[in-house]
Amino acid sequence: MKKNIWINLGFQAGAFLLALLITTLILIFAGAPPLKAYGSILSGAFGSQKNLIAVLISWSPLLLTTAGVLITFAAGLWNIGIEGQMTLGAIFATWGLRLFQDTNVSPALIIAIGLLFGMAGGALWAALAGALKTFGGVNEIFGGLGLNFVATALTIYLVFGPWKRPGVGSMSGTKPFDEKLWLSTLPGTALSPWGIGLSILAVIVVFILLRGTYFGLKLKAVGKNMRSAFMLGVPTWQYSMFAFLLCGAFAGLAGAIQVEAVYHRLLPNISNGYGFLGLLVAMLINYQAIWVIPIAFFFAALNVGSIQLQIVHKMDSSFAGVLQDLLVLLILLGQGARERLLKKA
Amino acid sequence: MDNVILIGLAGVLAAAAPVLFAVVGETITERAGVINLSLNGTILLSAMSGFAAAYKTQSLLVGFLVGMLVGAIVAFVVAFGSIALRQSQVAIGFVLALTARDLAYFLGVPYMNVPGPTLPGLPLPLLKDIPVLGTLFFRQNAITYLSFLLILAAWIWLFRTRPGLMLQGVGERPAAAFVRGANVNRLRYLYTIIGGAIAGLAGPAYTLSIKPGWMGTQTGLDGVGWIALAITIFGGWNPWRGALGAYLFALLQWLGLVLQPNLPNIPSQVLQVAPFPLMILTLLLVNVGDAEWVQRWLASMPDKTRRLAVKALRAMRASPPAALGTTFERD
Amino acid sequence: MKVELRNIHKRFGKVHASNDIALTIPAGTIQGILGENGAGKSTLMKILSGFIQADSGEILLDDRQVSIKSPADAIQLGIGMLHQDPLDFPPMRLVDNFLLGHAGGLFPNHKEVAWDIQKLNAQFGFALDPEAYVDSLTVGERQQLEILRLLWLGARVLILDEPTTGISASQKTKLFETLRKLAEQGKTIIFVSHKLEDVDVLCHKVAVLTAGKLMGEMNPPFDQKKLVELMFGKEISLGERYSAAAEGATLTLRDLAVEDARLQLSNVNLELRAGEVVGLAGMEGSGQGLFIRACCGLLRPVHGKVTLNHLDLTGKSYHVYKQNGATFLPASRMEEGLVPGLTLTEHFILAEETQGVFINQERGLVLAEERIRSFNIRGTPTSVVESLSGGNQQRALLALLRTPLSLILLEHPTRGLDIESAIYIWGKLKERCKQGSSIVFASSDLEELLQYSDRVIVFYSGKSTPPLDARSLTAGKLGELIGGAGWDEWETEQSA
Amino acid sequence: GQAPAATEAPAAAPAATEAAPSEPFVFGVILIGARNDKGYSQAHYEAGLYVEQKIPGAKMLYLENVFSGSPSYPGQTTSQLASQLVDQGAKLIVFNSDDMKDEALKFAKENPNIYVIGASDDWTWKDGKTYTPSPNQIDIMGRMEYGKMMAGCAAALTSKTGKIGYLGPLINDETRRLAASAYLGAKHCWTEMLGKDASELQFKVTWIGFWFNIPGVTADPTQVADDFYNSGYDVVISGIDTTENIVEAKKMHDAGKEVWALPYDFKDNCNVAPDVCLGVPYFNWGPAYLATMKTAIDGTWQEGFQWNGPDWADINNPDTSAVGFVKGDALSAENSAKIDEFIAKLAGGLDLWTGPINLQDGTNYIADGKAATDAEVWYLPQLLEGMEGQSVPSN
Ligand SMILES: Nc1ncnc2c1ncn2[C@@H]1O[C@H](COP(=O)(O)OP(=O)(O)OP(=O)(O)O)[C@@H](O)[C@H]1O
Ligand SMILES: Nc1ncnc2c1ncn2[C@@H]1O[C@H](COP(=O)(O)OP(=O)(O)OP(=O)(O)O)[C@@H](O)[C@H]1O
Ligand SMILES: [Mg+2]
Ligand SMILES: [Mg+2]
Repeated sequence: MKKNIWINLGFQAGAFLLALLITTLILIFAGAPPLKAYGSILSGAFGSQKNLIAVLISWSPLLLTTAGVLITFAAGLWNIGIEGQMTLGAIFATWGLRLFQDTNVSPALIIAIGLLFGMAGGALWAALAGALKTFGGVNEIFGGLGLNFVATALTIYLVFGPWKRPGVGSMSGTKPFDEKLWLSTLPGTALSPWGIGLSILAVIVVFILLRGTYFGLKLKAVGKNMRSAFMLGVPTWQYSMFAFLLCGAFAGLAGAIQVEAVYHRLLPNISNGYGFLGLLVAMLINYQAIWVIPIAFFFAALNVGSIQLQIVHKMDSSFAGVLQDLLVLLILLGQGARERLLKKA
Repeated sequence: MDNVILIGLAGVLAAAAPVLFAVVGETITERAGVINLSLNGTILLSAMSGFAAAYKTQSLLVGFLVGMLVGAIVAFVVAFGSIALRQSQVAIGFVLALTARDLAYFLGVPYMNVPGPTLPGLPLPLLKDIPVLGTLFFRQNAITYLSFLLILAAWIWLFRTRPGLMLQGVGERPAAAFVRGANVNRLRYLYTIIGGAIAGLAGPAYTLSIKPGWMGTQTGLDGVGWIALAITIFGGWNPWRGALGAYLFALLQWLGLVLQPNLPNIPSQVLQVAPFPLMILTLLLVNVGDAEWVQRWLASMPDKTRRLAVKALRAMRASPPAALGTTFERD
Repeated sequence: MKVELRNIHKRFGKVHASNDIALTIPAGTIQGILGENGAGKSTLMKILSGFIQADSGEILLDDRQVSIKSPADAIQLGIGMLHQDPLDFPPMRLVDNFLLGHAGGLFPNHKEVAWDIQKLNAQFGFALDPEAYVDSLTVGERQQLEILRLLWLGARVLILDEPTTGISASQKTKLFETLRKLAEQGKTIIFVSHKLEDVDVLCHKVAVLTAGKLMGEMNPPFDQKKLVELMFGKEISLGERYSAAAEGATLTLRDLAVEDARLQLSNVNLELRAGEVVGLAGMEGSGQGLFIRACCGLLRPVHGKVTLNHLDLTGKSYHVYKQNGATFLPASRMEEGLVPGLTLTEHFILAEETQGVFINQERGLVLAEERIRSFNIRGTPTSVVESLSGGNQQRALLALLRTPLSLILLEHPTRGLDIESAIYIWGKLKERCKQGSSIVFASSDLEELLQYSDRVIVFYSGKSTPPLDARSLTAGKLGELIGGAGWDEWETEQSA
Repeated sequence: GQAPAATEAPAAAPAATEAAPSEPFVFGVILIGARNDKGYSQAHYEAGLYVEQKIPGAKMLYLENVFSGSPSYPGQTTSQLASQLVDQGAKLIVFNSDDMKDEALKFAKENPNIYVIGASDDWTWKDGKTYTPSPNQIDIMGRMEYGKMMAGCAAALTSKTGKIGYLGPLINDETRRLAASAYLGAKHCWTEMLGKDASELQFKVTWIGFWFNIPGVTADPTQVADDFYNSGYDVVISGIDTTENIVEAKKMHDAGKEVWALPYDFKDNCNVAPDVCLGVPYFNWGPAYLATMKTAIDGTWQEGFQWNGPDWADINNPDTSAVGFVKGDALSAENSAKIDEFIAKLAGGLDLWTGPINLQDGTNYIADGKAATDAEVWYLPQLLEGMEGQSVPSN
């Protein structure tokens, strides 16, 4: 048993190094000095307090989306629709704020309402994908993808249509909300302690749910074999629906936080790839909730740090994506290789 | 005026060609029991590298070949990861979809907005003068003709030939194919790679023909692959139905812009997104027959209506290859 | 063709599945292979048919040494294997099933093949429609299809692994006829089974495997007792046949009518007494499936009434039935019974009542160990179910049953299990009856039906007999009914 | 009334840490597209290069593809990106698109000692609808209306069918007024120079829904262009950042069709396909950037809004003209002369934004004989009477 753990770590490290190696080759191929490049990623992420804060800002929604997909993964579901769910969260949050901004409801309350609306919105969109899956037999991957497109179009429609700012409808989004409706952030930054707090809380909740609860076990049963789980008395469709709802609510919360703390308005593509990134993180950590916090942080750091690549080395900053993707890919393949070896042995 | 419509429809046929490559390629792959979810990345990467190659060599042929090569390589990783290393096909495919996409954007920078070669039109003598059909089908370019042929070829191969029969078998019940002498996993490698190569044609078909040139994130191809995957299901793993789906999709998008002036209050984005709800709806119709509540609901119907409803649902349903997404091990 | 195996060895990790097997089968012989579960029968056959390869050993055909690396090689050499669950392609037409894997030009000629099928049909008196789809056939017919296909491909050695499970008596007789005919043509038949009586009537020669070793061979007349001793190393006897049926109905069905896409079943009536065992006879897909699923809410009746413990549960869902003490163990253990990837412990926790939010791991472990012991399952609390053997999976499934239960529904409770395991399982079930549970089980094994049921309902293409007293039934009579003969009395009764 | 350059009344310059001319002046440019997009962003990028070359020691930093949801910057707000540039020493940040207007304002507010240029924004415009004081910000726009008028004119002069297509991005005030200007130019040359009847001129706008194609979200500009050409519109004017219209025109041309195109944004865009290019209206941000940055360096910075017109002496003068128009090879000599004539008229004070001008719904927008104010032009609420196509995304 102990031996396996070491073999495990060995393979993880190996995959990581291999990923680094490949990306280094790519860097060389793209004509950038690798060491300098990695250096500037580091300094870009941790060089200044401002950058560190930027990292934390993109950490928070990533925590939420990852936590969300861990639930759906446990239920054996590929919730690719999470991007759309996050978008709907943003839309609903905006809606909530718009509903009350001109009333004399206390700002704090409005903000809270916004967050709840966001969760509701995400859950609703997830429920759609879930209903299509559980009652319509439509594979959640394709239901979700379709709904992602619809969500994007819906945002653009709202931004240029019903919710367009006075005069100019602009890609820049809806008219920013009054400062009093901003989720309180650390002075001079877009970092909201609330956002971080809620995100970490979400991760903890998921961790506990999947660890030692009946809910978690039944969810796993549903995920691994729905028929059998049903015969064992688990209300299967309710469970997968619930998984969708929970994931959607988390994604929606992430969207709402983007609106209330980061952008202070609704803008197109507000989900910004966090959903897919969450799926990546979940795969990278092999669906083990315990690793969400550090790995999500690592990914966030890569996002922020790699911007320096373009500024300093005039290199397209999609490099961060390349690095993250390759990392996950190789970890997956590494797992496969490990299992094979252990089987042979 | 109807001539205008005809030309427009001919344009639709051309515009659908790349998606069609992707759909047929994926159909073949999935028939072998493998899901290649990486299409979106495959298309972007093959689009970029195909264009880059054609630009460097000034040879269209090289461009398309490189596109196919890229598609084949990505597909190989899917096959290797899922067959040799037994990892989830969906997981590998999804990660590859992102990897290939980001690689395309990252490596494509030097080729952005440089003028490259584009595929010339190729009206077929005589044929092109057939009244309606000529305008529709025979004033296209080589790659569009290829897309027409591909539908036919894929269909014949799948449903009329011995190897095609075995291909179906491998995706339907690998163990049975195995005892009938098939080397299941080798075939799965083979067809995954072939399917990937065909899908790899989609990229160059865009950057060398339909939407010439590489413009990085503005090339406007991000998403096509996901659409193609959905159409594959809509097509019920049959090249004909798949092609129909691809054409339907292109048609709807075309209508979206043609009708724009007549629908002053509907934003163009809404018209453009229309195919997706429709797609979801069709997937629903195709699958809903198996749903439990439908069965219960049917059971509660009077006999005659029930018989009819059941027939209707069965007619629509398209069931995937039984072994889709599973691994096969002898023993 | 003469088949000769010389010191064949095959290991799966620790398990020595084939241990120095040496066996010679002259042409034209029907060779029986007996052995308990896990004895190594399938392994040996898989080796001969190229499905897997031996670690060491030689195979000779007509005294020529051959190397069989794949089923393709086997077919080339004229060896064809008929697997327990026929390996065909349900959604395809018969012709395509025939063609699939048949070497030849790019474009096959369907007409020719259809014609060949008809000829073979005639030769063996089968009635297979080349244009029909395989999923419209019964297991028996699918076996016939496979046999024809293998012969068509030129098989001269025919291996059958437990072919008599899941087919009707009449189909069985038909099968045996065919095999004899083939033997007369000089073909070599290898017949794997648990069922002594089958071997008894069919085989010219029997070999017994135990724990991967060839324990001995025997020629007719076969001494059943000795065979059993060879197989199990001890005597085995069916326990006394007894009934635990008491007064008071648990389940009652009134004018029940259910149907699915393929079949309708109508005006079924049953009054099931506490502790009673009712067996459901009939070929696969004759209606038992519908019946049993209608008894537990998995199928909503289109007409009629289902009451469980005097509660009208008509149209309620399976879970409602479950809460009222009914439970159903389907035939497909891994698909509809156990959850691959979860451990035995996790299964037992799932099966028990949920208590609170958090799982008490210790209690789960204790529970698991206790159940594993009392059902002597070969496995540990942490072993995942897919790593268990067929029989042990079946034991685990039974170990999941809660107490008390008023109704237990089972499909093929002992399919694929050897006599010893089967007796063990029925022991456990009868205990339940003593505790007042009623049992309804579907089986294709006449012996089992007659041995353990108090009453039997026979199904034939959507028709069903009223419950018949098992004691008044004989295997012969039962076989007829399953085959569709002798139904007149109820025909009239029903129309009246 | 189109005063050549309307610089607003001075406002207090920020208490900025004066960048002593000795140390090199570093400025950052945030581009919505790619620096080599043959379009809007490249024009800004080259303006940056222009400044680098004009101010000794000036250094440009830049970030490309900064649009919301860009895969290049998962989860980065534009103002975060801007501060990354500041970390690299940038004293001034250019936000090059309307998409970034809020982020620009936010950033200016959060970084009072960094100068901000908001290209195509109107925050600091006193007559603007959304005037917001922002001392360290200057908003700059070029009067592309003129360029579009010239494009429209060239189209009208050349079109054989009298059907002109306009490939529009998304619908907002800017895109409306530019499409409208193109129409006004076309109508003028159609009626005044060719003496034809305005009713015979068809001018149709099709919006794709964004500045470039996003599958499943926007209409495909390639399809739009094709559809124009296939349905008899023989000239297509581009209003989007990418070059589909001219690329498709080339295809059609090679297939023997008589069609033309006018690309947008970037002066060399005719090179994509000279033999179908009638000309290209383009921005020349260099001069304005240079002037503004100089004020940042010597501390004479003044908040305000600039809407810079062409240098009528030479509209293509790289050092003086904010917008220009390069004639394309496909333009016949005769029409080329006519264009020059038209430009001369404009230089001479011809104002096509003079009433009567009716909106698409028929209501009068600019009274007869009255000249539109800048605000009226900037905030054009609808397309104009005589133009076909959507005016507003929704009501
Ligand atoms: N794919 C597999 N991977 C690992 N072990 C396996 C696999 N298949 C079978 N086994 C092992 O072989 C045994 C199951 O073989 P099989 O299903 O033939 O059971 P059996 O030998 O018939 O015994 P039983 O009497 O319980 O049916 C189990 O002990 C299991 O550990
Ligand atoms: N795939 C496998 N992996 C590991 N062990 C296996 C595998 N298949 C069989 N075995 C082992 O080999 C032994 C023989 O299995 P085999 O299936 O041949 O028994 P059998 O006689 O066919 O049993 P049954 O009567 O249940 O079919 C089993 O006990 C099992 O432990
Ligand atoms: Mg066996
Ligand atoms: Mg077994």
